[in-house]
Amino acid sequence: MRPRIHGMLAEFGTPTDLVAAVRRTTEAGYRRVDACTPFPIEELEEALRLQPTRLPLLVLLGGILGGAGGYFMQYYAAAIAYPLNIGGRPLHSWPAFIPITFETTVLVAAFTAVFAMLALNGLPMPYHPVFNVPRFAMASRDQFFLVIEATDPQFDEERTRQFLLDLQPHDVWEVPH
Amino acid sequence: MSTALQPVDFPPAARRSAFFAGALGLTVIVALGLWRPAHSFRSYLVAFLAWLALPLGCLALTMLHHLTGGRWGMALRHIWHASVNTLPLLALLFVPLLVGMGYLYPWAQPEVVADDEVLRTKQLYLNVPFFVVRAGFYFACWLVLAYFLNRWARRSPSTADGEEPRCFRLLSGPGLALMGLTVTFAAIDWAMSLEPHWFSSIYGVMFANGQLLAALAFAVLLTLMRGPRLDPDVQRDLGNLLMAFTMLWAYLAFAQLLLIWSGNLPEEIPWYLRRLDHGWQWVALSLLLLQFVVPFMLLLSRAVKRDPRKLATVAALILAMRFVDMWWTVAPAFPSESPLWRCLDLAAVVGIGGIWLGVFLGALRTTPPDLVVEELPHA
Amino acid sequence: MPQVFHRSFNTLSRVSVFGSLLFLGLAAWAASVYVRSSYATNRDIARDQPIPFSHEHHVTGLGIDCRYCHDSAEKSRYAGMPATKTCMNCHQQIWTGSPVLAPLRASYQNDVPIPWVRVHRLADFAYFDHSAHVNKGVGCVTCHGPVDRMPLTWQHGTLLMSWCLDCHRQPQMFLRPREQVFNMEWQPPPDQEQQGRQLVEEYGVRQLIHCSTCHR
Amino acid sequence: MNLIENVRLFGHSRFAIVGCLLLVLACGCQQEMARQPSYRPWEPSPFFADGQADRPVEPGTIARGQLRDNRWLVEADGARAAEAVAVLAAGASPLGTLALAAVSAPPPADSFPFALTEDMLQRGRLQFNIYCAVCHDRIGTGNGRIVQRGYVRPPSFHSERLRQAPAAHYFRVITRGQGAMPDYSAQIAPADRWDIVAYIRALQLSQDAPVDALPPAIRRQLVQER
Amino acid sequence: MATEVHREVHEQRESARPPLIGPGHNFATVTDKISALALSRPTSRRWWLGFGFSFALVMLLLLAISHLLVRGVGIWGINVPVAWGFAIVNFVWWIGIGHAGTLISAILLLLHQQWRTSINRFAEAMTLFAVACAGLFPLLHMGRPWYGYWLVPYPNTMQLWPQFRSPLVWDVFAVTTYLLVSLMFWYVGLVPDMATLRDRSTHRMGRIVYGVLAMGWRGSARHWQRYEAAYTLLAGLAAPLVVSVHTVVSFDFAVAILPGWHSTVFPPYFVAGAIFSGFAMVLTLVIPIRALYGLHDFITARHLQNMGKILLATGLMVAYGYLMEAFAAVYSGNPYERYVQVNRMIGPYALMYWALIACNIVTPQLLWFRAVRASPVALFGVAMVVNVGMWLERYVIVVVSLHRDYLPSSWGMYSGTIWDWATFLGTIGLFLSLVFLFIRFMPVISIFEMRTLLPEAKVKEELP
Repeated sequence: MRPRIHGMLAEFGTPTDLVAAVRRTTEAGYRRVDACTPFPIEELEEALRLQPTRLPLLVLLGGILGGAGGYFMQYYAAAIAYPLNIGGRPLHSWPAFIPITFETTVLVAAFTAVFAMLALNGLPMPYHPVFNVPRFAMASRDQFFLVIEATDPQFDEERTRQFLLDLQPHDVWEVPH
Repeated sequence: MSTALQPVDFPPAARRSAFFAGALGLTVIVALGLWRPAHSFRSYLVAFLAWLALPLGCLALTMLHHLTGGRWGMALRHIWHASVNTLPLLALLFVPLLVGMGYLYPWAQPEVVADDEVLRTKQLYLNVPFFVVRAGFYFACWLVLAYFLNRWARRSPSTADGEEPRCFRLLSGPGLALMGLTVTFAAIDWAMSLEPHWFSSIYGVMFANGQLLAALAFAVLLTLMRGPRLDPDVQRDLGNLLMAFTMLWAYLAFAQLLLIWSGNLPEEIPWYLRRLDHGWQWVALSLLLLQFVVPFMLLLSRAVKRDPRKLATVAALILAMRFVDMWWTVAPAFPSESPLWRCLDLAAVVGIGGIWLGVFLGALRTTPPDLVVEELPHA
Repeated sequence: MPQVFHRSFNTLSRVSVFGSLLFLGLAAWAASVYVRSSYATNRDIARDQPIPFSHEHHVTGLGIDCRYCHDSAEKSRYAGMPATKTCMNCHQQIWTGSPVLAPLRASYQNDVPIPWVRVHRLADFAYFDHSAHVNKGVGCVTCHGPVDRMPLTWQHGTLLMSWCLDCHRQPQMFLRPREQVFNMEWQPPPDQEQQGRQLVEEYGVRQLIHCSTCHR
Repeated sequence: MNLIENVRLFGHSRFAIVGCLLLVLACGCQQEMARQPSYRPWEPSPFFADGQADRPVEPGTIARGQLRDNRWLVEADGARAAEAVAVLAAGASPLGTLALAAVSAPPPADSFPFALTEDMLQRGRLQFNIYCAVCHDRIGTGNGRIVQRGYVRPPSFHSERLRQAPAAHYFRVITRGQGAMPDYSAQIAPADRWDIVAYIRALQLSQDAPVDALPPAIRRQLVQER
Repeated sequence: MATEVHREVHEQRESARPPLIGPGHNFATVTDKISALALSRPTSRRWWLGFGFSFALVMLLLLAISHLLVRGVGIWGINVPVAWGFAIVNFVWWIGIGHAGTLISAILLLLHQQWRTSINRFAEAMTLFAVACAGLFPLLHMGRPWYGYWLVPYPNTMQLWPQFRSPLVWDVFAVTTYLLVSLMFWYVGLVPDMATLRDRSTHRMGRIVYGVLAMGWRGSARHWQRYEAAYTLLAGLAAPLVVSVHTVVSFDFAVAILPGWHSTVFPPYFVAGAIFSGFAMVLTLVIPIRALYGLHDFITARHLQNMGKILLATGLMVAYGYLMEAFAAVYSGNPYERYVQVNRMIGPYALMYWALIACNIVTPQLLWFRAVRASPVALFGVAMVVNVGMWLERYVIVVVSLHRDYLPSSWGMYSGTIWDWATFLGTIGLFLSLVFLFIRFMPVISIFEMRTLLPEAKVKEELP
């Protein structure tokens, strides 16, 4: 059953406060927790117990794919599809193929990095429930937010609100869907 | 964390065995020289250039670090200083080459020059007196730079209040420019002119980069082997720097290969033909794989950069391949000899290397501890 | 209030991302189909001519050889369009009153050529020599298709560069003995590839895929 | 003009501007290299009065390769031969003079200007089947497809009159036409005409050969068949 | 504890340098000040003046291109033997300028040089615009730009593939890759700031446009984690890419065996030259913008000094390249190589050669002096001179090597026509117009990265 609301939002004034609050939230057993900040905070990864991202692996695979594809493309074109004698160079003139192989490696790897990042993040997502809280506009300025989603097994409107208030945030809101 | 305060140190036995090995190697070379002087000098030249890379690379890295700063250099600086201190030894070791010039350089053999029109036009630059004067000038520059850098470092180690004495930077800027020029022309004089018809304008850059790479790998290796535990960030930076310099090596090597291969000009391509035949092609392949592909792939991995032992292994591999690279670059210039003779090149490497390492370890011991301690990164 | 977009925009953005990819793919596919289509290449489109000349009638029906009309096919870069006089060889007595042939008679009387519509028009930057092909064993049918069964003439091949190259890259698959060049019924033997190789050897077929072979 | 129209015009002009910008892309549609200003054969031309790009040969000139330097190849007829000689004399090239000397003696009635070979007969058959057989049919009886469609029937080559006619007669008819037959000088090269004549001779022989004249092998075959 | 002592030593040393952000700033002020540049209304008169001037030059560019499309490349000064003229000179010049952006962003990010933060966004944008200008020239030089797609490998009706042994095809791949990767790098860096502008904008249209560009960024920690990974990876990819691009450009020349072009030092020397000209252009633009918009708090004297040092270092590398080229010619003993060098120095284009030496080698030596590096006006002057010098360098390389062939019968002179100049000035206008649009509508400085530089961005760990 879909909960009545998306979750609870708490606002903090400094990164230190937020990190401490997130720690206590995860220690209290909440799992569907997120933190929204105006800039990346390394400590949150450990506080939220995030897994290391798979992105580097994907990018490596993308690079290998791009490099192999680029080299094969040139080999195919120069040696298989249209073998032409150019200045007596061998059909498989590998030194001449390296520059483009490098470029395609970088290109595919870069595409992988960007699009995998967006896909894993679920972006673009222009509508999100947290935006329903007017104060959330400050998340892109100078305030630090903690979200506990209502789908969390431990979530209970009253108790979670109380829990958040105990963390001494600036304020706590319900986040409507 | 007392380990943090320990300098890189080796037991005296290491010095003794280094000197012993050096003496042994030099004896073999000298004995060979009495019988086949030409070959003896060739092996000696390869070994000399290979070992020269370490102090020169360290000198350049020291100045580079004075200019850029950064915590990565703090961990390595005393090794560089000790290495730079061995330059007088190398100046001494250069003297036999002056004796053997006639055996090594075709342009120093009057009967060859008389028969060769191209060499006659090059005599303006490639002649014995000018060669000696230039060599003297190079060593003078390097020794002066080394002298001042070490003296200032001893006298005024960087202090806790931040800025290093400004004299370091004032010297390092022009010093690096001077290094670039002298190393380039030394490379042209001592190695490139072995095949006096051939010319490649990237040669000096390749040589200088090879020296930087060798020196960096050497310093990283020693620090990781015997030094204090490094800050993980610094260690990662060092791994990345090693990777950057290997990539640069591959880049320069490839650029020269591609341009000469595409041009296919009769005065250029023989250089590669000599180095990609008679078994040298396998050396070239090993360079491609072990100097670039394998270290590059390993250094991509964060796990390798985090583990001191693994990173040290990669650094050792790179350092070893620097010697192979120098061998591949220089040795094929000489008329083909049987592979057995080529093995004797190793004796020269051990000979010069043993002596050099002995002197270097001695210099490392006398590197002032305050220099080491104050420059140490936090562990 | 930071909520700028309605919730449907999440779906909309996904649809537009994948939709635009799909659209680009489809557009590329459509373009590749278009350039090869008969609309773009004129292939298989019978051209209206001033006189509705039927090769089918003249060749299959009357057994007139190609060279009767196209008499320079073996000796010149151009196969040769028959002069009005050539038509009149027969039509001075046959179908003399036919209204269909009125332009022919007018042309003959006024000494003005018939403005035939060109069916095979190569680009001007492509050099083509008809006699070279005919004398090296390329059959009429190979390029022009079954002209003997065309009531009105149409272009059989695409005349795209790839169409030329299909044969130039492997002539052994298409060559036939010289004496069969004008034979509209000739079928390749089962061992065409081997025989073709012999013909390539015998006729000295070479230098087929250099740029300057056609673009000179 | 009222306001609404103004607004509509503004809207239209916006489209027009976009349209104009899109038109810039249309410069990609030109194929200048595929359609170059030089003429190819048979192209129309607005420049010349007759509307054709092909120009007729200028009177008094001879194109390369079209010098008629062998009278027998050119014209079997006496009157035209004189013309050919005049042309040759005008050319006065060493080769022309030589050819003139070679042809100055009149030929015998049924001689060919060159020795006949097997290849020439083969060539003659090929040309005959292309150009002549449509009316004369393949064995020369004069019952070709075109004749079946109503063309005036030509005489059979196997009539006595034509069998007796000199070779030059056939050459002349091919070149200039005779009766209902149009001339083929434009379609058949002179040398080919002689080849055709030779083949006609062979056809005549084939229909009227004494058995003794046959090669022994064929004669044996005939006997067997009978 | 030694650890703490050394960390403090390090931090003290850092603090002893001039600061990267002026005093008195916090998250809110940094955010508001930078975002106000893009959001403030009405647009200032100075902006309109600058943009109007640049846009007039864009119109000139359109005129020149239209004329070119109608008449063909004959309107340019190119002809045999100098078939490569302004188009290639300008291409290389622009591509070179386009190198600083990605270099500043990528390499300095990898080297943890935090001073990059306040100039990287701007430099990246500059890269994109410069590469766009550069890309125009080869396209136009082809004569029929609408067939540009033929350079892309795809199964076409000609059954032809690009000639992958040709450096000109490498160029296509290198420049396209560079443009795409730079674009992604720039845009990925912009996304969190787009969210800031979306939330700050008071105008409905602005909220929608920035909202679309922000793609719904909400600063989630999970997002930041992948974002940082992707950004670092992009930097790692872009750094060697920058080097490769100008290397490939140098191959355009060096793969040929023409004396004056065929030199193995070309790849590193071109890369150094590219960075040299790129930093010069960054300085040329940053110094006035800093003054006009009062960004002294974010682009501090230290930034300018560092860029001055890099300018000097790369200038010395370029000088090394010139030296090696000249030395190679003398040393090689090849009469043609020697002739080209002599012809450069005393031939008909000698004035250009010596002007380039004066601009690229002599003038940057002023940067040895701290007083010059510390003065924005002097730095601006040096940067402008270098911009000119780098253009002259390409001119000398392209024209002098071509204009005298092996046979004196194929000697000729070259000079740009009025249309060459119009196209060149037009691309400068295009570049400046894009820069003006960028500083009007986009955050010129990376806001979220500036926030991380503030002391309060550090999480203070309570000891367990």
